[in-house]
Amino acid sequence: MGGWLFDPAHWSGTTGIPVRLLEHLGYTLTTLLIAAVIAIPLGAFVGHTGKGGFLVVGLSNVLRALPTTAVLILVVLWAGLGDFPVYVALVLLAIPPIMAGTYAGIRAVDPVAVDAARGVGMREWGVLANVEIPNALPLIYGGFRGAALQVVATATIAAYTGAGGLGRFVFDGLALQEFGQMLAGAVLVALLAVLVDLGFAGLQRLTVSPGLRPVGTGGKR
Amino acid sequence: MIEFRAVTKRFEDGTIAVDELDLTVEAGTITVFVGPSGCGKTTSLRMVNRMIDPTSGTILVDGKDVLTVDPPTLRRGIGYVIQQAGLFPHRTVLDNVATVPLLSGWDKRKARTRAAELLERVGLDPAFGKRYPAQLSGGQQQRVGVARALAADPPVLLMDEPFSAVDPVVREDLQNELLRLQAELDKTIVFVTHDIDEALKLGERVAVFQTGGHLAQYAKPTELLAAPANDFVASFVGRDRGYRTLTFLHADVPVHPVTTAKLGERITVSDWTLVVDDENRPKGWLSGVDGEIEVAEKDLISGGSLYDGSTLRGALDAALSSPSALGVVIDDVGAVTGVVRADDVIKALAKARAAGEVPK
Amino acid sequence: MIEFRAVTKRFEDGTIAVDELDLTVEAGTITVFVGPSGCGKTTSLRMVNRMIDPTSGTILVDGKDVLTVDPPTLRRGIGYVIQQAGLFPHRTVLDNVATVPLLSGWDKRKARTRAAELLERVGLDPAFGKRYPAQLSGGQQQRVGVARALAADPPVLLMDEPFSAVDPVVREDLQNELLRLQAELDKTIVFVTHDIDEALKLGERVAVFQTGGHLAQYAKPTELLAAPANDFVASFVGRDRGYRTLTFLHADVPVHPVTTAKLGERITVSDWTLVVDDENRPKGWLSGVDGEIEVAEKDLISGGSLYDGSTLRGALDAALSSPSALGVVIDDVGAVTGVVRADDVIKALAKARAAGEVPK
Amino acid sequence: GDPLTGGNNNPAPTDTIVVGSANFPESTVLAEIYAQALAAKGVKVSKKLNIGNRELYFKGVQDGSIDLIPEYSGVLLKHVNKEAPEVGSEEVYAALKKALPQGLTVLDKSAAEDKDAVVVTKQIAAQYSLKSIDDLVPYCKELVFGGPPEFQNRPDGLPGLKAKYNCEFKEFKSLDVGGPLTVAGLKDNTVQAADLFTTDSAIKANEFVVLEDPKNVFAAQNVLPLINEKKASQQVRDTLNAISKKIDTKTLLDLNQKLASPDKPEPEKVAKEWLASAGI
Amino acid sequence: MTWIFENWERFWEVTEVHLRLSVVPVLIGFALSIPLGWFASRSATARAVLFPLANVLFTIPSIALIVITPVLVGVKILDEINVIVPLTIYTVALMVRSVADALSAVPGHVTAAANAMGFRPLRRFFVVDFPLALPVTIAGLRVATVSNISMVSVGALVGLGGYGQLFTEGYQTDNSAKVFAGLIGTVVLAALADGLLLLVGRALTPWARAGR
Ligand SMILES: Nc1ncnc2c1ncn2[C@@H]1O[C@H](COP(=O)(O)OP(=O)(O)OP(=O)(O)O)[C@@H](O)[C@H]1O
Ligand SMILES: Nc1ncnc2c1ncn2[C@@H]1O[C@H](COP(=O)(O)OP(=O)(O)OP(=O)(O)O)[C@@H](O)[C@H]1O
Ligand SMILES: [Mg+2]
Ligand SMILES: [Mg+2]
Repeated sequence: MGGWLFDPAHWSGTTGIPVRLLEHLGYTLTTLLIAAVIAIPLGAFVGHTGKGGFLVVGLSNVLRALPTTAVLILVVLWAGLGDFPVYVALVLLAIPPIMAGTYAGIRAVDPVAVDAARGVGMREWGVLANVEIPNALPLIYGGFRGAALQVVATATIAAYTGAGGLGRFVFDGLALQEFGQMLAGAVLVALLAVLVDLGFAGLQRLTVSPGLRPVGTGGKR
Repeated sequence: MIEFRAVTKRFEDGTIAVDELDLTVEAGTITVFVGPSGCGKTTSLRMVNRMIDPTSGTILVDGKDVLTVDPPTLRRGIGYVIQQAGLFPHRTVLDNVATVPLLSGWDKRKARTRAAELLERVGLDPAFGKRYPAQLSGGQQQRVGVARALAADPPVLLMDEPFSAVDPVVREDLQNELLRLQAELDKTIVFVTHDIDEALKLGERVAVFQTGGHLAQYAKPTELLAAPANDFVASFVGRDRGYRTLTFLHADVPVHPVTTAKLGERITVSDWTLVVDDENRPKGWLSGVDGEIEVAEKDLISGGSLYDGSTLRGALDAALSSPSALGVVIDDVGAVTGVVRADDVIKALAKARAAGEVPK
Repeated sequence: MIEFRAVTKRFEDGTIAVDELDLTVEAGTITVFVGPSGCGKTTSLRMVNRMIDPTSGTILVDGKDVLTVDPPTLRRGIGYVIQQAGLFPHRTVLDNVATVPLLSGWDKRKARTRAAELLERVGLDPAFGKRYPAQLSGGQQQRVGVARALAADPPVLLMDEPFSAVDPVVREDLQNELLRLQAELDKTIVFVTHDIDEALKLGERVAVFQTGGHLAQYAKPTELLAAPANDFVASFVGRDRGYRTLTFLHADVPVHPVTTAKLGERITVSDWTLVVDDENRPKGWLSGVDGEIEVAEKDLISGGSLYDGSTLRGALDAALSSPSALGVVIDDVGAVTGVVRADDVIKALAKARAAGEVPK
Repeated sequence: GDPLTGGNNNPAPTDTIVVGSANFPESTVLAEIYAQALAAKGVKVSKKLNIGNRELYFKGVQDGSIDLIPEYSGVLLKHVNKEAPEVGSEEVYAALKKALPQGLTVLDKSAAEDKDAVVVTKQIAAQYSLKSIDDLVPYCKELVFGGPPEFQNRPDGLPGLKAKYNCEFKEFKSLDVGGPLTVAGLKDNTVQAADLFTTDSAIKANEFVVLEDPKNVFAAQNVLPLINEKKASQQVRDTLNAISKKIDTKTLLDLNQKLASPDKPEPEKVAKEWLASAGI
Repeated sequence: MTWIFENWERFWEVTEVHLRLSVVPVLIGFALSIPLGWFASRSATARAVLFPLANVLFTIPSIALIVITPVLVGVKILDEINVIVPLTIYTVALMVRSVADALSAVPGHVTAAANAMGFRPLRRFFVVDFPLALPVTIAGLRVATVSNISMVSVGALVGLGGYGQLFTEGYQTDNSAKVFAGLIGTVVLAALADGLLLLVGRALTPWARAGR
């Protein structure tokens, strides 16, 4: 594996490691963005109103049960090649953890704080935006980072339909029985996953209020 | 002024939390709702700022039916302090306090200045402003809660068991501060508690609720103590009613002279002698002995609370707790001015009664 | 008997929670540890059953150094009641109570029979046995906690703020039941609270802890009230010390005759007259009027607590709360036997003091 | 190194024949035909179909996971011996019999041929006037080629095209084994030339042009059964040889067309119908 | 849907394989994650090692893991172990956290009460900690089971995939009905397994619904 990975020939050109890495990162970030745009408002709405919790849990379980390969194949068969099927499959994969995290996060906000928010005269939107979401952020990030890990790992299947990304190495390695290449692909994926997670951890640190850190890191008591 | 007119709240599950409540809270006073758990205090309170809407009846705040006002607007004009403070964990203390002014469209700087001012007013160092709620003790959080409710300077303040989460010592501090604040600010305050002592201490008028959402009695503390409307109120107000009544009486008690001595002096004590220090502050009693002695620390009998001239209760307790049966009276700086006797207190009480100061 | 000998506990972070504690808890008594938050009460308690091991010093339970006993074995012989009851949420009430007997190898049926018996003993309907803890009120949970601790009939019982989570009314019930139980069972009980009233009510001896893990005073309640060892204890024991002292005095107070009348009678009242019903139970006072009147309900002045002959405190309060300044004395069935006067109580106190019943 | 050679080579002998197939429909239907014919003769059969590519299933045959699988003589020979120079049908067959590892053998070859082939669309063929791979050579550098990932390394893949025609494509796109992806790639011009099987019904359906292979990069590809010798009883041999006699290239085309027909019949059913029609 | 009825036998056959390939890893993974989770709930060091490790394991693409497994385990290329081992690894990676969180969430006053009554550690674990951790653990198990059922299909890439076989075949023959059949099979199986676990969880935790 080391041999394959550190062979300079694999580090350049349109099929080199840097290009594949960027493609993979591209799939991942785009997927997460789309999934977040769908799942956070949905989870937040259901969490805020407290209605349809059953729906969220049910929906995310069904989505979790969807085999990504099957979704991918179906969409390919239906809509043809390209990035679209990949995004459909990956977005469906990313939605459940983000939605569940958001929902759980909002539900877990101290009801007294929410009550206080209404009590000081915030409107429902204000309660959601100024109190519930900021307080739910740690759990939202939890779901989001879980989704990110899964998407990074699964974006590999883009290669199954001939698209790029690090999965290329894995699939080509598999087809060619070149285990060096395949392992290198897997390791790069895992590495990318760790980096992406670190990135989001940094973002989380920047955007989550210090008041919500586990007691002991922030202050006394 | 807040008026409840035949207000009833029945929850969806059929619980009647408040039953035909008729009650008027006078402007500029503290009114306390007290009663056992589940008697509908919180529900009554929350109907005022429409956190809950009544099933029937009308609530007027300053003559205006609350149901005609859009809830968020209504709430911005009514301070609300929740049990356990209910601070926003993700905002600094300063931002917590600045919430309502910001909501009402103040600019950020002004809101923060106001918030800092309020922190001081509730007895918190402005340095606390930068902390997050989790970094404060329970008592400090309560203070922030009060500051937040005061921020927009609302004429009406609703306080739901605001001091229940803290220990008795801190609690007493907070109560005293509330009284001090109210003396300055003159708000219309509705205060909920299940602690009758707190109710009697803070309330100009006290509404005692009975389980099932009935108002059992609405009266001044002294009236509650002297003439409970029914057995429920009597038992809720508790034992020591007579003694507690003394809290509300400031009648004069004659102050008798007392023999004092200083440490190291040689004296002949025939009766109880109060030993004082150089500033004339009490150090202990010497009981009668034979012959001349030198006043020594080791012979002192300590004990006895001191009476600072405030209420009859203090006077009686000073007398009762003193080994000499003479309650030591002190002035502002703690110097002895004389002694009071228990029977004088009892006479003062009788006089106050005769003068109608104690109801019936 | 539990002995603390120079026991110190210093936590890893350097906090000294208990500092050179020397104290002996007599067998068969209730000893209360009281003090402000963080003063080391819980730590002291938990060292007895080795939930925490001391840094230095020795703790003996019935003469045996606890450090020589394997902790689980030691603990099975010591009942422990925690704040919030600490019940197992996943087990029925009955199984909760049966836990320790089962652990000690009793067979299931016997353990359950015992558990059912204990539920009754702590005042719970055996039907509660099938419920889960979440289905009980706070007060009921506390009772289950006590039952569970008693299940293996341990000679020693440790109770850490067991009643702090319930409201004052239920709390008083639980306290009375504990006293009743103790009268039957005669355990060695260490009881932790931060409520001085609870401490004075329950403790045969009270240990007042001061922040920093110092034992400030260890004495009987009357001694604490009469002679606080230092300013800290004095302020912690609080105001009304003199009045509270009366709780512990049962000295005789002269009972004076009182003029009584019945409803509907025609009488001439010159002074305060006590109106009674057919069973001679007090209904209210009539104050002096001119000429003959018919005794009517509407003229009655109610109020005043009743004195059942128990403590001087009751006698004084009855007198103080009575509109006539005469405290009504009743017998077991509630019939009037006479009246007491406040000044008699004060004389009784002086007499008790002279007789040395009130320390110093 | 290649970790799969470390696999277990001692299959527990049982009398059941495990029939495998590669992961494309023609292989599956052929495997079904073998399996059903054997079963009809009372041989115990179990199926592990759609395993994957040769690189994968060949290991399965070696380690005894499967006993029988339809194969193609030329590619199989190249798989076991990269350097094998043989191209003619008979030579390949003879060389193959010799080159197979111990314990494995192939039975009689059929007349049916299904080769890999370089295929282009009609438009590309017209644009560059392509008839054979030779015509393609000048344009290789401008074109993108699509095929299964393993095509990059197979002797009868890109290396062969380079060695024999000196054709190196601008880019290679990993697609599938002559499946819908490759077809789609050609159609939407993602790739201009691709590796398809000559019997693929998509060629006709989409009017693709199969380029001739004068230099025989793609060796003769007679369909034949690859089998574990231990399982190759006389009865089994006879049955399979009888089948091979009946299969020709036309048969493959028919089978593929049937599989691709709009009602998507199961390979199992297609196999059954063929066996019935062939009278086996 | 009609595909399922027309090819019932085939469908049932892949269903069996799919079920076996998903249930076995869940059971083994669950059993392994209990001691690991317990360890993580007790020791910060164990947490610091196990959690990141679980994360990394989880990010290894499943096909890669499935293909590498025979090398590491040394079994036949078409052996079901090749799917079972990687899925077990994923299950453990998912469940360690759940179990650790569930155990850490047992209220401190309850465990303190148990200690005070004289429970020894092992007994306390089985009688108090683990039962109380069940609701959260089962929630985690449900996610792990559903994920597993959905992931088994990837095994089709090496010829072992239950419904995954239908995906490959359907794809090869441009037959969406077949892919759809596999999809429905997967979702139904997942829903059934999820529902079953929900019911088992309810049966095992009667107290959880006893709240007022
Ligand atoms: N949303 C609700 N739905 C149904 N019943 C409710 C609801 N809120 C409160 N109740 C019931 O209404 C009654 C009064 O409740 P409320 O909270 O006003 O009591 P409270 O006097 O404030 O008691 P506490 O001292 O315990 O706070 C109780 O019996 C309570 O259970
Ligand atoms: N495990 C620990 N590590 C470090 N410090 C501790 C620990 N447990 C308790 N302490 C500290 O020891 C001191 C005494 O604690 P302890 O719990 O005995 O107080 P307490 O008197 O029971 O207070 P409370 O009334 O609040 O229960 C406190 O300052 C507390 O913060
Ligand atoms: Mg309330
Ligand atoms: Mg404590």
